[in-house]
Amino acid sequence: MGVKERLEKGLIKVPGGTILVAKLADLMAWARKSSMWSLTFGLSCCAIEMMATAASRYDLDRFGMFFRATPRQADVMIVAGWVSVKMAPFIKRLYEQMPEPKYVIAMGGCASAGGPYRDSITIVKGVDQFVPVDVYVYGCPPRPENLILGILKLQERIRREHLAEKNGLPKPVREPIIIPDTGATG
Amino acid sequence: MIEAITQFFKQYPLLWTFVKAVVLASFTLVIPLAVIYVERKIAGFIQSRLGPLHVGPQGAFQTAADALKLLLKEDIVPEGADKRFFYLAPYIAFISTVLCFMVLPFAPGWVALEMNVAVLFIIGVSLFNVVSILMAGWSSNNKYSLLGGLRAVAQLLSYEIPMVLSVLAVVFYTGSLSLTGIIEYQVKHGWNIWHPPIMIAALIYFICALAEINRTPFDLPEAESELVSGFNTEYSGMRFAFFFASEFANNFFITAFAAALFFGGWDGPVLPPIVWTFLKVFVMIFVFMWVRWTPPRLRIDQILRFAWQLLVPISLANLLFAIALGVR
Amino acid sequence: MVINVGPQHPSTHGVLRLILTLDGEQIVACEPVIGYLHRGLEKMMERRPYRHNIPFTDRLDYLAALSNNLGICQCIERLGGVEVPERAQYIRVLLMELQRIASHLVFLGTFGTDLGATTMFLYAFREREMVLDLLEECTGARLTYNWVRVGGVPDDLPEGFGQKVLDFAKLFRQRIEEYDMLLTRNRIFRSRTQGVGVLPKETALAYGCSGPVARASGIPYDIRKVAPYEVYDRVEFDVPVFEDGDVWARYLVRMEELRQSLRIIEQVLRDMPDGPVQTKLPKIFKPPAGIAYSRVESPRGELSFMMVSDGSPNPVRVHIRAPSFVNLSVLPRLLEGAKVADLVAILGSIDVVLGEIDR
Amino acid sequence: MRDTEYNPLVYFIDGLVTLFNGMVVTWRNLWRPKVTVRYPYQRRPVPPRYRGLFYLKWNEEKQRLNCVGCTLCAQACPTDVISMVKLGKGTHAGVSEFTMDLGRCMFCNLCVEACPFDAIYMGPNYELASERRDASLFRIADLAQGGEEAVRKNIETIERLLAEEEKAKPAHAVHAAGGESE
Repeated sequence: MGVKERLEKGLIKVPGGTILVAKLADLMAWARKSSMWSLTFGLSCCAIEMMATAASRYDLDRFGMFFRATPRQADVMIVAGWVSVKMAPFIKRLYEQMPEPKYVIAMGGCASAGGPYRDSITIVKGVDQFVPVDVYVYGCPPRPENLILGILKLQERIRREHLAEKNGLPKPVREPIIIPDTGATG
Repeated sequence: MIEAITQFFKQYPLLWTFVKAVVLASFTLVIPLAVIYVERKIAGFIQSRLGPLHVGPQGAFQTAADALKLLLKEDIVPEGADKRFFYLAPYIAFISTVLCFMVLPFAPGWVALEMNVAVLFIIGVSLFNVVSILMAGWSSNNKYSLLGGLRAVAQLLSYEIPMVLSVLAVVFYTGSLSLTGIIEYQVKHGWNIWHPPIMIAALIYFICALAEINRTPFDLPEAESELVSGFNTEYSGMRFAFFFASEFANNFFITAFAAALFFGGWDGPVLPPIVWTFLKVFVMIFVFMWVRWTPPRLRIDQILRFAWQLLVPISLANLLFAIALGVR
Repeated sequence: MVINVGPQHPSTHGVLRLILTLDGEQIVACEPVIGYLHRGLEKMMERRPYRHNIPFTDRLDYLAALSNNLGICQCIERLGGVEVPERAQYIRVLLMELQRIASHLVFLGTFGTDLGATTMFLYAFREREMVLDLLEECTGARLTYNWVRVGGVPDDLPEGFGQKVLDFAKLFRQRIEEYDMLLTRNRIFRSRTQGVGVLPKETALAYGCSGPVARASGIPYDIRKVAPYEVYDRVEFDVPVFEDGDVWARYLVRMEELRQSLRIIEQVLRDMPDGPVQTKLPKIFKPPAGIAYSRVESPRGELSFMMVSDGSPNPVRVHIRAPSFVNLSVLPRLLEGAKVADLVAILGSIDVVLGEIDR
Repeated sequence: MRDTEYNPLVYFIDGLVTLFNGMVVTWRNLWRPKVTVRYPYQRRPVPPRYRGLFYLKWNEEKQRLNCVGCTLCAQACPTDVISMVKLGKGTHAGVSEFTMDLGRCMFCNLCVEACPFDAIYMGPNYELASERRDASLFRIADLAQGGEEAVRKNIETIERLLAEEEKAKPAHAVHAAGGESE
């Protein structure tokens, strides 16, 4: 939905002109989703792609996302890379240091599900074993576009969460599995 | 119509003061939104990217969204923090900025409080900023915050001295401590910047201003790569927003102050005075940002050495020069 | 005062933890703690056939994945006595040097950010994207290429690749000038780096440093010259050596290597012969029993692989000599007496990659 | 360019000059065309060799997937990403189920190189983000070129061919089984 249509929905005709109304809750959800500051938290290879996403070519700042060094001022934690058993407590602590509402993106196969190191004893098989993950970005490492897609999915999720809250629904229903375009051109 | 409203309020002095205070405080809250947006856009363009783009037209509502989100965030007070100071610090920073704006003339008659020692008042009040940073750094119970706070205090105090000396050069030259007086002098005699001693004073002022608002190459107090986030490491949500807002409002103020001291304030042809003020301020803010995104940062000892070994002697000599030339 | 830098800290380049003892802003002692990325890679490699291990090396030093690929492939080739066609060797050298440029650009960018020049980071990454585009066109991946195989490279260069590389080289020469103007000549940058973190020649030798760290300390040691592999003995290039051993020298070595890499690329593209790019090998590759050792000059230094074979499809033992690990071990020596602000400059100038250190 | 000894004034002037030089560079870049790709609205084409999510090739001529279920790719995979269920046997073998786990995949291309039947390829699809953890699992219908329809046709074709073969020479069918899968 474009900005214009959204605006038209909120416009109310009154004698002598039109006024724009918007619900405070909508505004809150909008603010949350359009200003997601993320924690500079690179672990391994995916961190380089995360940096590339923030760099000129892909420019995360377009979405109002920039990196804060301290968890206190971050909204999103992008766990980029494999997580060892030694590292896991620190991630947990950083997650706890972030103020609510907070979100986690697991970037790369390793953070999502253990990745190629699934049979290594020192690697945690996915960060969702100790922090709740909102979006999984698969790939090894995912392309920057893929990460941006994950961020857009997270924005969508924030919006849906808010809608569910507003209508008194339980947690949002998860979307069905995406059937990918398997590349007829390749 | 504005005349009528002001006439109405002026019948009730207390109410008039209140209105002015509210307007100033909201101005101080709103101006950072504009400054931050401009900053991010310019930073983007300098760095071959586009900056905020998708939130509102050309990302114009980006900073509004940021501010709103920060207000909605959880407010964390770390365990072991000195609660009174921790709570108070952001507000002190903010209030010191509001107080500075109080005596700043935007156009003839557009000043909240006409004060004949405005320059002195500004110098005094802006030091509160240092206090708030020290409070924030000390009370956070975090070593990075403490280091950031200590660095900030050392740096800000060192640069306060040459800055005050260069401002004093203007004061002696124009023979007025009132900002309105200084601007009116310039309207009559041409901008101060064209006079040699003031030129040097302006250069020193700009260097010190960079240090005062923590910009590269002097952005040590919040040097991200060293001290995580400096004195505001432990601040989240609204309190951080106040620090952020006061920093950028300070940025606006320091350029507005420079405009009044060196560039004739509202003085300019054709356009109305208020437009000239804002034009000058935004051009200067652009230069500040341009400088900010160019060099690396200095080390703390280099910064202090630079201030004490070079800026202080030069500004002292320059002050004498200005006094000699300015005596009438 | 004891402060903990890391594992999450913006300037640790990964998950390195440094326990610093401070006296004011002065560092008294430093204790690096590693192992946050440990995944038992050497053991994992022993459980897999030789060819399967190549993609894992991508994730060792993820900034220079191709150098790692080359390292392990050379080791396996030596183990099995496999000949590499000439054209494949040229392609390898070409890709290695592109990779070196990409890796040094990451160094340049992160080093700039560490010192506060954020714009440098974005410029460096902008140019790195160009290199990545080239590498992606050739190999099909952006970061973890896996484009060296035992006995050659999997495929020839794509159509028109050479011209694109030459265009890039031309543009990149101008961009290096720009970096010099923006950062190298900057007075602040010079004051931040000169005379900081001096690594004496003897210490560098004693610790076994290699790569730019060693060359900045006056040790003219470059595997490409000392023990030339592939076709490095047929191309002309200089090895930059500086005597001072400080952060500034390490930075200059890398800047000079960018130029030398461009030189190598141009020569390689000029001399590249036609021919096959891969030697045919049996499906299940079983090298004879023995030990092989290979050395490669990765952007970080001397990268070596050692493999022991007993004639079975899997190696019996794999060891990786990671240059970052050796270079990192001098860090406590460099940091003694330095300032906290110098920590990031020194750590950044060593240019460690934690994936390689922890293995 | 190494410096001489410290002289505050020289340093100061040098600092101003070099800062100005740097500002010239940033000023030039301010006016250069921006390199940003506005991703969701604007995409860069990936090069033909790009290794994204892989897919099973559909053979229009034979009306079946090229895959014969020989498990060579699964053996070539360093991380055991691929698993499959073989359908049929002999010359008309195929797959009825082919699963890949993206969570482990390194996109290393070794499976493609191992395949002698030109059946498996890595395509240009890189958009793999999802809110579901199990989105990493791709069944045959997600992987096959042509989707569900292709899988159905594939099974139909192979079963038909097998039945024909069965009819034609029932005596030799036993010997032909399992020839290629080793």
